[in-house]
Amino acid sequence: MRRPGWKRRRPRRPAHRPEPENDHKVATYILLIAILSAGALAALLLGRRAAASAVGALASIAAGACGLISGGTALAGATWDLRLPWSVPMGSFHVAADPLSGFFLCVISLLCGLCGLYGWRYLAHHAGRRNLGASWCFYLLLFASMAVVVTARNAVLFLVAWEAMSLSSLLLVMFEHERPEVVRAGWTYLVATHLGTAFLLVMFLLLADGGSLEFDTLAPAEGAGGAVFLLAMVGFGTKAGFLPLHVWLPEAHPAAPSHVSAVMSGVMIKTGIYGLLRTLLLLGPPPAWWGFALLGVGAASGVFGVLLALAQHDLKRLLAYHSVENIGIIALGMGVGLLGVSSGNHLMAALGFTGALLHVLNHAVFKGLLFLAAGSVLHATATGELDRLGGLLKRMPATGGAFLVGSAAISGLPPLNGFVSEFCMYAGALSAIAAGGAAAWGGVVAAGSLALISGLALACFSKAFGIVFLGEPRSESAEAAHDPPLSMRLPVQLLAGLCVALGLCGPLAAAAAAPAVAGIAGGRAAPAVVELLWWVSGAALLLGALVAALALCRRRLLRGRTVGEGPTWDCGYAAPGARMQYTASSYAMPIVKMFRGVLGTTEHLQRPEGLLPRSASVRTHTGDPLLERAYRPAFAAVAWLAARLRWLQRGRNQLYVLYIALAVLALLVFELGGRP
Amino acid sequence: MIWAILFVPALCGCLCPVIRPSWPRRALLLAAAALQAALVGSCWVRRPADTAAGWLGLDAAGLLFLSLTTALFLVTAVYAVGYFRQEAGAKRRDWEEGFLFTNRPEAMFTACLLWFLAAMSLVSVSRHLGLLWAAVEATTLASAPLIYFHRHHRSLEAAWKYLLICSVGIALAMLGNFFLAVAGSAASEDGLRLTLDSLLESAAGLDPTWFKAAFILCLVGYGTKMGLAPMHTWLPDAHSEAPSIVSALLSGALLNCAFLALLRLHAVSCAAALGDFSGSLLMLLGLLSMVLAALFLIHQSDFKRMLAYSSVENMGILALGVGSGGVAVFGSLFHAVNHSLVKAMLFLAAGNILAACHTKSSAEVRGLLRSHPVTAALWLAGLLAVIGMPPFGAFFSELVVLRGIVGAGRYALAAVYLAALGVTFVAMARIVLPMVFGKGQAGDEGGRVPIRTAVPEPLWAILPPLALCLAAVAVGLHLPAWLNAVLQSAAAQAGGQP
Amino acid sequence: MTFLSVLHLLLALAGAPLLAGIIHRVKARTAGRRGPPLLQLYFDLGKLLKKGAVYSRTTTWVFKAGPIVGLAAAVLSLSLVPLGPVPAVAAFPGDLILMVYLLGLMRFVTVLAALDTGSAFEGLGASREVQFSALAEPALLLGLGALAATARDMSLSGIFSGLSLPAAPPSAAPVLLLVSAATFIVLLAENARIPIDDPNTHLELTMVHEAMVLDHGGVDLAAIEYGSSLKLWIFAALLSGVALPVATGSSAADLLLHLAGVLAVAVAIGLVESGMARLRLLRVPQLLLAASVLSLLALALALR
Amino acid sequence: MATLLDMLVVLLVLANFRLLGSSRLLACIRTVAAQAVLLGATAVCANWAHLEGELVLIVCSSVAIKAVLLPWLLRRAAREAAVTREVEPLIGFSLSLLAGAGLLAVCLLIAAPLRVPGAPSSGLMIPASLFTILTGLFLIVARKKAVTQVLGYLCMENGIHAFGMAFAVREPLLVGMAVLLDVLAAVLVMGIAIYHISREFDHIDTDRLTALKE
Repeated sequence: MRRPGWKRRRPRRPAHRPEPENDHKVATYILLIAILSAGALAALLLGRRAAASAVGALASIAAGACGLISGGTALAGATWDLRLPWSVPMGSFHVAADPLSGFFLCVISLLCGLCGLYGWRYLAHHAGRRNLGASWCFYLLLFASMAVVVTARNAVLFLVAWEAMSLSSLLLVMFEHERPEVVRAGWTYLVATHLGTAFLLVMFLLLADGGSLEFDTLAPAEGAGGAVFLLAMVGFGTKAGFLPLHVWLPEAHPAAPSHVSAVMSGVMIKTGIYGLLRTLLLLGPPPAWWGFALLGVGAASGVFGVLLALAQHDLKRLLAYHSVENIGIIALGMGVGLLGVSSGNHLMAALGFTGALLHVLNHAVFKGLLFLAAGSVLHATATGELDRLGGLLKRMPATGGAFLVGSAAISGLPPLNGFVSEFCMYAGALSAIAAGGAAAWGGVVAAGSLALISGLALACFSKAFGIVFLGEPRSESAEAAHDPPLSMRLPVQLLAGLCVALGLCGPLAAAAAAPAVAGIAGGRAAPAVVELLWWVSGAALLLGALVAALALCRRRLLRGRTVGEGPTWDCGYAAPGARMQYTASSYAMPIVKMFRGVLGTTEHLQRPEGLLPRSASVRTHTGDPLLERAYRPAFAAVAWLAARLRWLQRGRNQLYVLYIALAVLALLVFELGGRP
Repeated sequence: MIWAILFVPALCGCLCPVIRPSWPRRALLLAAAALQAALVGSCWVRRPADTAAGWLGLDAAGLLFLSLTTALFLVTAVYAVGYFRQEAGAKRRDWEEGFLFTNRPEAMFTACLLWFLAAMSLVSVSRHLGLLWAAVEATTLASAPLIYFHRHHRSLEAAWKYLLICSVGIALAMLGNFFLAVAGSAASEDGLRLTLDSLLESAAGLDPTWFKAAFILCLVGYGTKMGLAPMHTWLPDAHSEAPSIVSALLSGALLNCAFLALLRLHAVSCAAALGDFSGSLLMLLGLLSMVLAALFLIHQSDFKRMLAYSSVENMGILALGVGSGGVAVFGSLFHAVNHSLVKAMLFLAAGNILAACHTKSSAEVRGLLRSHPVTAALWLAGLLAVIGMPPFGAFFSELVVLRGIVGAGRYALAAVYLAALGVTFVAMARIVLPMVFGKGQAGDEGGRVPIRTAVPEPLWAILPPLALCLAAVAVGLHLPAWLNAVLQSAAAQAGGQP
Repeated sequence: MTFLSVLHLLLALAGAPLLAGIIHRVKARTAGRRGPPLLQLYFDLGKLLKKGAVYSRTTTWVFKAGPIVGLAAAVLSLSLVPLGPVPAVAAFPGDLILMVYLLGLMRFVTVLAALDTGSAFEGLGASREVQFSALAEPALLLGLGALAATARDMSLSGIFSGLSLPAAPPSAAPVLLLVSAATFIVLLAENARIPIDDPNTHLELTMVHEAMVLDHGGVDLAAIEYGSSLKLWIFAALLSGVALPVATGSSAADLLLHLAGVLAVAVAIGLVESGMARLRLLRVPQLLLAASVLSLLALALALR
Repeated sequence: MATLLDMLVVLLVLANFRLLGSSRLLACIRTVAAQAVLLGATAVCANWAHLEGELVLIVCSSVAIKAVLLPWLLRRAAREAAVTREVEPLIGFSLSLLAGAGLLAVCLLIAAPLRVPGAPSSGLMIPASLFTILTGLFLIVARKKAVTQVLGYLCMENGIHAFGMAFAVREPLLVGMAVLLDVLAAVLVMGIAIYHISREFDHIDTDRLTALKE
């Protein structure tokens, strides 16, 4: 059967398509890069002064605007192509934007701009004590390198930008480097990302197949497609945080300053998704097993990520694990899409990839929002420990309201944006099930795991929001919390607004993303998708109307009646106090207990004893099972081996000369021995 | 021109011992280095013709390594002047064991430095294998006293091991030369001359058996000097005990000289259609070096020894690249450039750290970023450069080598190569990151407070490594055409295709 | 969308509280008591709507918003539910997902409202609620998926009309059986019925759903009660559609038939409640997992 | 002439065995000197047919250096360092002799395929020189004292030159001279090193030189 959407295998020589009209379209992109590099330099020179913060923030906002324009035009179909001379081995500075690049460029610019604004005041109290300039320089470099990554059209350029991205984000994570756990996190991150890149090197070399490393000419050798796909899964999956490779993510994201966590979690890990999509474009028609592989990885990451998130007690760590979950969801969408492509089911393909791309955008929005809000909480209370917070909604209404929106959105509830993308994936899965055949099982996996994930995510975020923002404060610092200044409130509220807007205007977003999807899934089923989403947004609007109407009724009914205030009804208990509230740990306990086998949660329980028990406590801890059960032992094994070998270097000269003698004898005998 | 390149450092070296006051001597050192640099620079403009009946000449590879050597020497000379000022004075206390020791007389040290330079220059300009051999041995003899600059038992031990092991190895190389002569005696009735030109033209007539034996002997011999496993054993001791400038020169320049010798022989064997044989041997030793070095890096507690093992690993990359042929040869030559720049810079930075923290154990150095920002930044940059992160050149060279390997379809080899690189990188990051970051306070994880002198980081200690760092970045960001041309032609000589 | 679907919606909105009355009546009868009047819940709602309100000082606007949003979500998802072959008011491919997620929204706001009071009991109830529903959701969605696979359709209305007997494929029978079992379990769990939860126990520690609404009163409580009875109707309608896959020629007859089915479901619930005791909390997840397994089995049969 | 050559070669081999077997330091030094002389003789015999000025010059200088100068230097170093007159082996003498036999076998094995095109000399020449080299290596590996290690190094050099001269590698004077100078310088530097070692450690067996290790 003819597969949708795939151009035939590219020719080895760059195709002689007429150069797209560049002039003004490239201009914004060049402006973006120029602003960023100039800003980085300026910030670096300003050093510890507070002005560095202002420069960095302004630069990132301006660049964000440029990026939105440039990406938007490319998404709208005004592609451009730019080649500059660059003399490095095998490399050329060749950037171009097609709708896919444009889409990611938009997402990146949006979030980086807003987080830049947030960071301005967020870092202010470090002025004079830390080198703000360096931090902002790396922030802008991160922005720039991401922009290059999604537009690069030469493998070497791509890899350089890729590594620059990792490096700048690493140095950003290291901002508060006196804390030992930060250094550990940085180390883990560096190791993971660097080892991941090794796979990418091999992947690109296999794709190049001895030829040039320009994307136009990349195409796998016969039969190498599967290998390339697997390498891409590992290489890009490390950055994206696919399941067995996610271990760096929950370490690094909490360690960074919050606006950086937002960028890393919101968009940087998405570059892994971009890389995967780009590779799929280069690879040509996919066999079914790629789809199933992605589905498997996605389901595992999603379920495992949300479970681990549920077991966390630290707000930012919880959010970090949710990034793993959402990456899993995106992978599910891509898997559905790939199955659709391979089984020739256009609707399924379109739904899957639209869902994946929209979720990339949506996750960027609400995860950015959540991390920034968490940053405000940290800023106000100096702790991210759930069980020391509480009652913040009264004290920081703006942040709390935004966080609520974000929580509902990330749990995929209507009428917010999270539901739109998940709905697309569900619908794709459902269409596969309705269509039957082998792909249907993919649909089953997707639907089942999505259902489980969303249920658990709901549990997790009712916990996060409920414990942090509702009830009574559990510590003095929470008691004294207050909303941050405007420049920190604004981005959060803008993002919250975006969550609602994207939820109501799902079809418009889908229509906008359609060109990007068309490259992979073919544009044929796009109208159907948009039409489907109109139903969703219609329902969302209706829901809003209903709520408004009911609220009105309630107001009407209560008018003129006594509305009193009192303590919470605690079933007759005389003196309810803040310490009697349910805590995060107790809230999550039933589910965590249920999955203890996979989570490896440890519990330190001190039972109350005697007639008048003094103190009793229960403390649970859930580390990362893979890190603790798989990676640490592996590293330890290598270290053990190395330790066994150290006697070779005993310090005895005689021994060393013996090595030389043996080497020469062995080689001589091996090469010449016996042969007459 | 070539004679000048040889004689300027040699004569200045002979002058040094007779100059009593120290300032003129230091000035002489700088002047000699600068003059040498100028001479070599002029060679880039106009390549001098071969002289002495084709015994001396400057081909692409020679020019490349000669320039590297000279550049490093110039930079280290600047560093050395400051270093001498710091090291001057009668008795010094050893930081590790606390006994008192004296340094060797500075005059002798300076002289040896210059002779060392002369010997290395001779290595890179000699186009006659016998002469090459003599020059390489000369480098050993000139550098042994350098290692024994601090007069105490550890440095003496290091010098002794260096001397003995390298001499033994080099002796084998001598035998190799004789075998080569015998192999050629069939080619031309009056025995053949060991000049490269005659070897290359009469390569076809070489007796394969004798040639193979000769190559093996030379490989082991020069490999000892180059630090290929399992003959690398002298390297960590020498590098850890020598003064940092000497370590920088040893690692950045000397190893290249030995590599150059192997390159010449590989070229001959390629001409004799034995390229596969020699290539496979080079790959074998290269891979062995990479793996061993990676494993020895894991438990490394001494940051100078760490750098030494990383040199072993990089030499492995060079051998691997040359062995696997194709584009990889270009890659490994380019990698030689990057490695020299970066490693020299790292050793100079290590010298600063040593001077600041008075310890070589990495566990006792913490939070450099707060006490010595520039050095810390250099140290970190050096780490990133040596593990092959862009924008440093090492990324590209390692990529090209990998491409050569993958292009030849040696996937298992590629896997081991990447695995070794990975382990190296993990181990080094594990050592370096805690040194740079973290609190500098005593107490927290045993960090020793870096000693703040009045001027924490004197200019002479900062500028040389900084210059090298910038050079490494520049090569990575933009490979100049002239350098590219030389690399390409040198690679072509050693049997690589572009 | 036909006149009958609107009629169904109106009937549901009007008659949902009746189901609770039926259940109570059945339980009383099996226990040999007379029991409360069938319309008891209507009386309660009326009384509650007349009352004023008392709010805890701890609570915020989230507490007040909860019941309203929940009710709105319930109404909206009710409008997506067909009654057997009688199509829903709104039907489009994938509407079942929207329906399930609207119920999820309802749960979310209820839980948040519970946590807003800062009461230990409500927190306890909320934590159990989210645990059970997290397990119930896959069971329900997979069950509906099995139906979709059998009917080869993506919208609830299409599915149910496709499954009704004359049109239904012969292979559908076992699938329907399994799915109706699963749906029934989910129904019991989602609507806080015995054996999962005991709506009218007097010991807060054993409650799940009721514990979450301890602090609500007046209009808000009315909204909650009404919302949950709508929820019950939704599941009952689904169940009657699955368990009673019959389409008589005339759609009016269908409507009546399945209305009867809905009431029958209520009776069945009453019988189950009077026949069983509450399960231990630790056993509940196993029951729900069993439901998921049933759904998966149904899927396997449907996709074979 | 050929028989004479063979005789010399055999003597060379025997000298190696003496080095392996003897326990007296001075005796070893003397043996190495004797080897150098034998070496010169071999070279002359091997190229008797076409004896050239420069060859003779190299031979003479090498004999002068290796048979007279270096032994004297070593004796002096030994005296300076107050070396005990024993060799202090790591591997016992009888065992060393056995090992020597084994090494000889290996040499014959390696030398089998190495045919010299139109070599004037005896077939024993290659294995003998290789054996001398290996003996030198063995001495370095199996003896404790720094002096004995230098001896081993010298022995190696002897072997190498034996090979070089026997096959009259027609290399101009310069190389030969350079080589000799290198050897001379090497031994000089080593002598100095030994002197320092003896001062540092008040003895020169190298098993105290093991501070630097992993």
